[in-house]
Order: sequence, then structure tokens, then C-alpha cells
Amino acid sequence: MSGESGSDPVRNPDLEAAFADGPAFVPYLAAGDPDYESSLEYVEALERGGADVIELGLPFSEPIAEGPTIQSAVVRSLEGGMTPERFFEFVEDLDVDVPLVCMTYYNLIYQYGSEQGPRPFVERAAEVGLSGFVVPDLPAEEADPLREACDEFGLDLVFIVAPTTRGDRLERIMSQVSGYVYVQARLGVTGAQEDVSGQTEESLDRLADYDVPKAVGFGIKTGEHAERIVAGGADGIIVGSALVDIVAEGAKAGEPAETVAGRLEEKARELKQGALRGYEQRVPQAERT
Amino acid sequence: MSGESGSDPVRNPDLEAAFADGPAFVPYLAAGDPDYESSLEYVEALERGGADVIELGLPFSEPIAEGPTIQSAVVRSLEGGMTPERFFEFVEDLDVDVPLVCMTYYNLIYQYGSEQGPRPFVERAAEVGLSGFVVPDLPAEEADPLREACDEFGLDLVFIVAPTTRGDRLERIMSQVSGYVYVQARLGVTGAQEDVSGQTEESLDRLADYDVPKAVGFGIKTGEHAERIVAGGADGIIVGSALVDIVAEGAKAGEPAETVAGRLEEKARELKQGALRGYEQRVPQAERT
Amino acid sequence: GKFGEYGGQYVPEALMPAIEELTDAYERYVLENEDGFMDEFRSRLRDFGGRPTPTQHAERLSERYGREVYLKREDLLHGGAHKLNNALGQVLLAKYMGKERIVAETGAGQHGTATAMAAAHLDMPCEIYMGERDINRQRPNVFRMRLNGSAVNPVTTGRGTLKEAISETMRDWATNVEDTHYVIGSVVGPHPFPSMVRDFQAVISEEAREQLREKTGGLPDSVLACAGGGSNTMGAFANFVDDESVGLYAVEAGGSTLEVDEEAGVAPNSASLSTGDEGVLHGARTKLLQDSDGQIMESHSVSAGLDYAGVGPELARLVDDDRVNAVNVDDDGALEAFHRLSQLEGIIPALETAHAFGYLEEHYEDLGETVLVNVSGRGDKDLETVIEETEKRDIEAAPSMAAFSGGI
Amino acid sequence: GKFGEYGGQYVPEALMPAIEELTDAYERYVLENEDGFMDEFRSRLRDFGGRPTPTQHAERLSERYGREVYLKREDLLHGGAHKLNNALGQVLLAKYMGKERIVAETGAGQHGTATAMAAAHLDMPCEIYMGERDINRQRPNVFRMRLNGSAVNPVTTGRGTLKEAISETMRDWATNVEDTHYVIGSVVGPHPFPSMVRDFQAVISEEAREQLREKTGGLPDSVLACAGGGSNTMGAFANFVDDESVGLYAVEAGGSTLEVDEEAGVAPNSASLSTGDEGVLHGARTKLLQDSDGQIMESHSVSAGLDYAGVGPELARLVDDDRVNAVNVDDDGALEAFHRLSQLEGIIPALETAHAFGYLEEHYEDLGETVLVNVSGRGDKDLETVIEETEKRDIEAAPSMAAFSGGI
Repeated sequence: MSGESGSDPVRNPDLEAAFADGPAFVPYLAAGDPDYESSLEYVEALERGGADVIELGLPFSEPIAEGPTIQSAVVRSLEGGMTPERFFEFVEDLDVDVPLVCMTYYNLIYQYGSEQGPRPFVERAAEVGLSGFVVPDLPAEEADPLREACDEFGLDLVFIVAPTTRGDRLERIMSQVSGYVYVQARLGVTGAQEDVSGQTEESLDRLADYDVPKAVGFGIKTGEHAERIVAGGADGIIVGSALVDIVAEGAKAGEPAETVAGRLEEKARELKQGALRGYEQRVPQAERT
Repeated sequence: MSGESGSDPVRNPDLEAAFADGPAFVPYLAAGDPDYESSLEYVEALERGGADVIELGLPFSEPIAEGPTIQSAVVRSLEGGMTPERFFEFVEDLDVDVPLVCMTYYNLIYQYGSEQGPRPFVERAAEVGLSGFVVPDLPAEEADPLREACDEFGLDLVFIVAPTTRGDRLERIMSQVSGYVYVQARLGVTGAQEDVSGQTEESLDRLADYDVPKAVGFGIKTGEHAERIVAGGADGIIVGSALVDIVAEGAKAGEPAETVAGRLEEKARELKQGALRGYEQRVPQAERT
Repeated sequence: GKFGEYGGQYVPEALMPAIEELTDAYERYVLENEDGFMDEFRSRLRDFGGRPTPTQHAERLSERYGREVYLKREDLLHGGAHKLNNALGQVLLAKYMGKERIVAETGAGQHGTATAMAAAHLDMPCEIYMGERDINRQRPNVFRMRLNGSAVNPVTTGRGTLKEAISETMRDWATNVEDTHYVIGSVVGPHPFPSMVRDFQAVISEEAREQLREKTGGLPDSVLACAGGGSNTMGAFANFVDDESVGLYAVEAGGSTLEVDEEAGVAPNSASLSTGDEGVLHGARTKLLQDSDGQIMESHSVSAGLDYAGVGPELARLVDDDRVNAVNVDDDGALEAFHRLSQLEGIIPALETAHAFGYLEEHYEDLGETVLVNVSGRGDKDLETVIEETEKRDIEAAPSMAAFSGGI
Repeated sequence: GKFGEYGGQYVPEALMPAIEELTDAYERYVLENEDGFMDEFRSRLRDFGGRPTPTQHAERLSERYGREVYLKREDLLHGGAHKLNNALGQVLLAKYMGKERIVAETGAGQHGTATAMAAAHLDMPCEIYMGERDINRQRPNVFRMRLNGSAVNPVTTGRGTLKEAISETMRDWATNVEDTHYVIGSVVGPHPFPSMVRDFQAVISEEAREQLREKTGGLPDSVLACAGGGSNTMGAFANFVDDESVGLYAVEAGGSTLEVDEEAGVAPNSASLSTGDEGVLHGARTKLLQDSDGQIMESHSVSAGLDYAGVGPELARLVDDDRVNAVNVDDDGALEAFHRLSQLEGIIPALETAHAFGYLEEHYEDLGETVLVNVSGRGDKDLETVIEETEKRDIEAAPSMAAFSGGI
């Protein structure tokens, strides 16, 4: 990592490890979507399908960075009674071995606990074993209090780098990021709308000088996409909407959780396999250290 | 007559005569209400009931001085096809011996014939034997052209004097009036709404110095009203709405014209008798010249 | 009280004393500023009404027509139209005269709402006559009048539109003339109304002339204003009449056609200046839509506010004298202009006003280098009508009406 | 970009470069008048918008309350509310920045119509996001936006109201940030919006302060303005903040009660300043209506335009500093004030605005000798709501609603 200003953030060994050995598959699901018990099964299915890290969404009522798919997941989860406290219980109840990253909006982090500010939330997150955070409405400029709390409790703070992020801004973000950098493949909001593999290369080029792992997200929905993205240089792929779609369809059809879980596992496997193929193209077995 | 300015208007002997011998009963009906033939019968019934002068309305589409009763008569007559030309035919077709006064609005007088201005209308009115005019929207200030035409053809021009007419205005009107003066008993529009006998005396007082006959109108609906008005000093009574009401009821009920005519005759007789009783109170038989 | 052969005082005798009293008050208070009447009027117009209204350069219309188009923004006056200039003047005058009650007529409801606002502002009881049919067509305006504390009296005679409402208001006035003033809504009616209403509305051209001189250093080559009764027209023209170089265009409602159906007594337009004949209506001699007998025709226009069979006598005279050009734009042209102005300039005009812009579109080449258009009112009141009428036509500039078919 | 602990820039990274670009443009064009931006803005506000708006002495209210009441008449601005001050400023700024497209959100439709007008005036393509439920409640405003050539995009997420429309507009902006400017409708959102919108709206108090000094020779003892997001509030306060003698009252919507139903996530009011807690929403740290977890509550008010769970961060700071008094008036008080102003002064206010007059009625004794009330907008848009809500209550000053039960 080549941050130029400030002290280096503390790095959580879990996330580092997840990216250490080949391409990381980082799926996202909203915790509690469409209900607590099913959601536990779904997250566990992702691990079986090959997840290296899992982003767990703690739903916020105003998800300004999400497309329609994840907005709907947020609504289902909130209607199912999800709260920050339940979210932490959810993490405790999960039976998975991969690192978990909490994806949520800053107000929930800020309000948690008896004092205002992010510290109580981070403390509790550390207790339940979370490895880090992604906070879509918290740019580097506003992140100091959360960064400090994360450092105190040894959690990573993942930042998003957008196609519009350049120059000084990029430096500022990269000096604060830890765990991995979330490379937003295209402008807009989350959602499995289009093949973005073509746009990825330029984004990764800008980040070439930074040695933090680069996980690319926004718009990856198939194994082929995953393959091309990783072949293009990504250290990992983040996939949300394509998986949430499966949850949504299952909820709508009223299918048993295990059926949906099976489908999620299968989709996860497809994506993971695609990532591995891409990695093979970029870094043939022979050349690996 | 004591007009103070201008030359005395020519006086039509018919109207003068009608007021010469006791109180004049001056009923009004809209010509052609509700149809041409019935209307002929109705007007003739008025004569049988004792009319001394008859005011015949030529309907105008915007009768701004009329209350609801006569407005409705105007609508019925227009819908029945009444026009200025038909009106003159109507007068010709009428079999009555009393003088007839045309009551209409100025635009119809003004538009008639091949040239603009009142002369063609007045000429034609003279031809069919009309004796004069009442034009509610033509105050003395605008009346010169019509006055001149009337003088030329020997017709009377009746003016209305309102409760608000005083001083110079009264002089101006009284210098132009001929036939009789129409004493408006109260403010407002035509309509048999209330007993106005109490308000009449003051109006007549103001006119005491002028020797043109004073016919009081607006709001007279019964023989008793007529009696009190004449007892109070009126030389005649003008009754419109109370008679038009009878036509309207007949039209609404679809009654035969002769039934309605009978009722009109009866009402006319009631009013005429009332006027005579009032005259008797004011000028006992013994005192008459 | 006369404009050549036009004008006069053709009213029932009972009203003549009130007309004389009003003439006297007009001469003293309005013409001679007795007791500072005009100062108070101007001050209230400024603070309550929002005067001066701007004269705006219309950039996109100027570009479209290759000449400089300026807009006099009467749509910004309190109430949304020029109507308040007159209503406020008359209600204030009634107060100076010691009157205790106001009556007014209204057709589209604009004069009624302006009068109701002025009456509330000046604490004067007010009753407004409105044809029953117009009441049903203009319910928001009826509601606004009542919110301002005015009574709205339905007129059920005839077709229940403006013509009947005027007649009915005259009847009320004739009944209550001693304590009541009739606030006539345009430059029509007996003297002194045409002159007085013109004087109250003349602030439009007084301001515009000065504002335009500031902006351009000169006078416009032409001034366009829509004309129904003609109050915004005379207001927009008054201070330019003596400027012989300025062409004045009174744009009447051409309706569906200028042809009349004499049999039915219907003129499917309101173009009294363009097609009417001299006659006497509602207190004045002027140009009228009438049949050959002199019966008044029903007029028609997509714009209820132009829908009147008469017109101000002074305008009739100015047209006869060739000082004012009587022109007209049909319903189609007005609707297209409505959409055009809304889209190009961000100003939704009244349908009345849209007629002036329709004429600009059709004849801009004849209007010289600098054109002033009077934006007599805003179009919020016309939205329902616009939906209905736009759906019947194929108007390029119009957005799809599909979502609004059922009304708004 | 901070007002004490409030404000900031809590937005997705993709927007940060645009926010930085906007901050730069704000500083150069707005604060430093580069390229004469502010001159052009003021000139367009004058000619297109109708500024200055008057500061009017309200005679009948003054009599009622035994003190001098003045009204700043933003209801006379083009479009019928103060909203154009900001919309015109931002659309013009977008042009200076070389943007090719405008997006905006709207709740009651007032900001949307102002933005659509400004976009048409400046020839800028414009899309407006509006909750589906609000679209159904505010159809005339939807129609007006479309007449002005804007697209209106329904937002179907959540309850389909302002909160969701803001989120959706942010999503559009995040997608099209390179050529698009998001015209935020109030003093909310990430820096520089709260400062920039305040600066655009500050013309209200700049004019009022000067106008009032001309009329009275001094300053008001208190200034009242309704507060939802707070743009008319900050506009009315900005130039009085340094005048320590002037009491500033931000009148929030008390709704039906200040009690909240945390279980249902519903606050039956919009009183974020009075009852909210610090938090982060829509780009800024400010006072919010939220539950103890930090989830945003549904707010409620009879006035759709005040119905927002947040408030401008600068207002939050001024309240914490005891410079601004956060007060509130409930739905009943606002409706009564709506009818009172309509009847006494001939001004039909927006329901938003009516809250300020409700506070005047309830607390006039504490407001000193000279009170300035900002009439932020006119009430034409609220007529349907007024009918519905008046029918539910017994309001002395209200006319009978019987004839309008079915709507207008």
C-alpha cells in the first residue's frame, strides 16, 4: 500500500488473508432478507459456493447508493424486523468461516449505542467477529471518526473508488483504505444491469500503483463476467444484485429456503469458477509464486 | 307639463286621452309569449279586463332591467320566433282599441331597417299604429335621436323616473317625456315582489309640479296595491310581472290559451277595479270636474 | 364619455344617479388625485399587488423569430393576471365614495378572484355573480373567491355565462345602488367605466414603455395584447397610442371560425372588433356580435376570458381610426402558442394571453424589430381546458396528455 | 462546509468529484461573481422571476394583533413561491459549469415546477423525480412541469414521497454525474448545497431588510418563516442573523401531534428542529426524525411541502446556538391561519406558509412591535387539500365546503 499521508491504517489479517491466495469472490446479501432464518441459510450457502469474503448488508431506510434490486431487499429485511442489534445477533448466529464485512449507511453506525459517534457500533462489531465495513455514504473526507474506531478495534474500513475518482481524491482514499478497495466498475447505483468487464481495465490501471487488493463490483452477474474482470486484473469480484435477485424470486414464489439456498450456492460456484478461470488466464499456474 | 329646457316634445293624443278620464290601468305583456297566437289572445283579454294603455314588450336577448319573471317571458318569446318584424305584424294583427306602447331595449330600435339609428324603427312603429315607447336602457342623456324620430312621426316617448332621480336629472327627464311618466316605485328590477304602496307617495311628491300623467310601476300585484297607489296620487298603474306570472303558469301547465286569457282578464279587472277604488278615495265623484 | 360615436351611458334610469356620482368621483379622485387617491392606489398596487411587473426579454422567442421579443409580465401580478389593477382601483374608489358593498360579475373567474382579493384586502363586503355554467367550468376560481370571503351568486338565466352574469349584476346594482358599487371587470359598460378601467390598467404600458426604453433605448415597433372586453389591451396600449411609430395589435379570439350561424344566434368566435357591428350593450355603444335584428349572439372561444360579445368602446374607436389593428387567432393557434410559450420560455400563459403569442407566430415578419407582448395572465386556471382541448388536436409542441385524460 | 457539527458531505464516492466541482463553481461564480454570474442571476431573477417582491404592511392583521405586521410577498414570485430563487440560481450555475442536463426531486411539486420553469427559460433538458403517491396528490403541478418540457419520473419505492424521490434523484446523479447537475430543492444535502441554496434565497431577507427600513426606519422585532427543509426560512433569516435584536422563528409543521410512533416508524409531524436528533441523511449531518436505531421516520403534515424528516444543517446549528427559535404549529392551527389570511388580507397562502401565520396567531404577544412574516408561497396548489382537511374540522373563519365536497 502506498498511502502518502497520515499514518497507515491498522489492517485486519482476515481480509488480507482472503485475498492472499488467488482471486477473492465477495458476495453480498442483505441480512434478514427475506427473514432471519432463511437469510442465515443463504449466507451459509454462499460460503459453500466458494465465497472468500461476505458483505452483509445492514439495511438502512434510505439506501441512496442502491439500485432497485437491493432497495427491495432492504425493504424486505426491515419489514422482517431487522435492526442493528438483530444484525449483530445474526452475525453471531452465522456458521461460516470466511471474513464478514458489514455494508451499511453511516447514520446507523452513528446512532448505535448510548453515545453518538461510531465507536459503540465498531466495538460491538468487533465483539461479534466482523472484519470490516463498507459505508457507501461515507467518503474519505468524513471518515476519520470511523477510521479511528476501526483502528482501535482492529477492523478494516473498505472504501469505494469510483470511475470519477482521480488525482488527489484517489490518494486520499487509498491512504485510508484497508482490507480491500471496492472498485466501482461503472457510474450509477448497484444493480446487475450490464456487462462492465470492458470498463474495468481503465479503473484498475489507475490503481496499479497501490498494493491493496482491488475487488471490482457493480454489474457482475455471470461467471463469464467474473472471468473477464479477473482476467483484466481484479483481485476479487463483488457480486450483490445477481444474488439478491435469487432471494427475491424465491421470496416471491414462496419457495422453501433450502431450494433458494441451493440456487444461491450454485450461482456462487459459477461466479467463483469464473473468477478462477480469469485468474488462470492472467496468472498461469506456472508463474505463481 | 313644465319642462324647462328645449322645445316641448310632440304629444301623441292617444296616450293623453287614455289618462284623461280617471286612473289608467297599464298592463304589460311580452309580445309572443309563449307563442304568437296565444299572445294575441292574452293582449286582447287585457283590454277586456279594462286596460287603458297596453305596454307590449319586444324581447331583447339581454334584458338588464327585468327581474326573473319577465326574463323568462323574454326567453319564451324569443324561442317562439319573435323578431322586431314579427312584432310589428303582431301589432297589426291585434284587435284592440287602446293605445299600445312598445317596451324594448335600445339596440333593437337602433339596428332596425337599412340604416342605423332609430328612425326606421319609429317610422314602422307609426305605420302599425303604435303610440309610443318605453326604453329602459335609454336615459334622457342618450335619447335625442329617438326623441327626434318620435317627434317626426308623432309618437310618445315615455321615460322612467326612479326613486334616485332628483334635481337636475328630474328636470332633464321631465322636459323630454311625453305620453306619461313611468314612476318606478322602488329600486331594483321588474318583478312582483313586494307591496310598494308605502314608497309611492314620496315619488309622486317630487313630480307634483309636472303635469304629465304619472303611472306607477314595479311591484304592483293586487287590486289592493292598485287601490293604495292610486289613492296615493298616481294617475295610473303599470303592472307587468303579476300578469306574466299567469302566462308562465299557463305555459308550464300546458293550459289552453282561452283558459289563461280568462285568468288574465280577471286579474286585469281586479287591478282596474282597485285603481278605480283608489281614485274614488282621492277624488270623490262629487269633486270631479 | 364618448369615443367618437362609441361609448355613452345606456343604463336604466335608476342607475344614472350612481353613474353620475361615479363620474364625479372618477374625475376628482382618479383624474385629479383628490385626497391622494392615486397615490394610495399606486402604493397598494405596489405593496399588495406586486408592481412594477417586469418587462422581460424573451430569449428563445427572440431567437425563433429573428427579432427582439419582450414580455410585459402581468402574469406576475397578485392573483395571476392584470385584473387586479382594475379591481383594486375600483374597490378603493368605492371606499373613497363611502360605498359599503361591492358587486361584480365574472366569466372565467379572473375578475371575480381579483375583486374578491381586493375586497378582502380593503375589508369591503363583496358579492360576485357568475353564470352557473361558468361556475361548473371554473370551480377553483369559485373556491378562491369564497376563501377570500366573497359570496358567489350563481346566475341561472340564459346559458349561464358572462353575458347573463353582467346583466344580473346590473340588476343587483339597480336594486342596491345607494350603498353599492359595481366593479365592472373590463373597459366596457357605461361611462366612466371604459375610461376609468383604462386609467387603472394604463400602468401596464406606463411601466412597459419606460422599462423598454431603459432596455433598448427606444420604443417597440409593435405591441400585442389579446382582446376580449379589452382591459389588458387598453392597459397595454394606452401609453403608446400617441407614439405613431408603434403598431398596436388587438388579438381577438377567432374561435373555431369567423363565420357566424345567424339562425342559431351563435358566433363561434369572440372577434367583436374584427367582425362585429355597432350597437348598444351593457351600457355602451360599441362593436358587438349580434344578428341582423340586434339580438346579441352567443360568442365562443377556447378561452373563457375572451368569450364576450362586446368590446370596449375606446378600442372600437381606435380600430375605426386605424390606430389599432384588429386581428385574431383561432383556438388551434392559441393552443399551440400556449404550449410553445410554456416550453420555450418557462411561462405558462393564460389561454387568453396565448392568442397574442399565436399572432406573433403567424405574423412576426410584419411586426418590426422590437415586439412587446403583454402576458396578461398565467395559465394555471386553464389546465383542465388545455388537457381537453389538446387531446382533440395534434399539437407538436404539446406533451402527451394520456396521463391526464381524466382531468387533474 | 460545516455548521458546527452539522453539514458535511456524506455522499457516495462517485458523487464526490461532482461535489468538489460544484464547490469550486459555487466559490467562483456565486461567492466571487466570476464571469458576472451573480449579476446575470440577479438580472434574471428580476426580469423573469419578478423581483423584488414587495414587503407589504398587513393592515387587518396589524389591527388584529395590535402590532405592525409586515408580509414579505414571495408568493408573487414567478411560479408562486420562493422556490424559483434557488432553482434559477442552480440551473444557471449548471449552465456556467457546462452541464447539459438537470435532475431534481420534488415532493409537493413546488420545487419541481420552479426547476422546470427555470430549465425551460434557460433551455436546459430536465428530468424530475417525484414519488408516485405525490404525483397522484399533486397532478396540477405534474402537468405544469410537463408543460414546461420537463420529464416527470415516478418513484415507486417506499411510500412514494419526497424522501424516496430524493434518494432516487441521487441515484440518477450518481449514474450521470459527468454531464448532469442535481438541483437540490432546499438548504439540505451535502456541502455546498446548504450554503449555496441559502445564498440564492438570501435575496428574500436582503430585500425585506431594506424595504422594512424604508417603511419603518428600523428593523423588525421578529421574523417568522415556516420550516420544512428550510430554504425559505434561511432565505428570510440570512440577512437578519447578525442583527441580534431580531428574533428569528422557524415554524415547523406540528402535524397532528409531536408524539412519535416509534414502532410504526412514523412521526405524525415534520418538526425535525423541535424534536429531531442529530444524524446523517441525504448527504449532511443535521437534525432528523429517526427512531433510536437511526432509521428515518415517515414524517407527516397537512402541508406536503413541509413533509420532510430532515432540515437544513445551518438551521440546526442556529437552533443549537439559540439564535433561531424552533417552534411549531399543528395542522389545525395552520388550516385556521390559511382561512384567516385568505379572508382578512386577500392573500391565499400555501399551507406551508400558513404555519407561520398560525404561530403569529398563537404567540403574537411575544413577538414585539414589528413582525415580519415570510409569505413563502401562494395556496392555489393546496385547494383540494384545504377542502378535504377543512371538512374534517370546525373552522370558524372557513366558508362552507359543502359545494366542494367532491373536489374542484
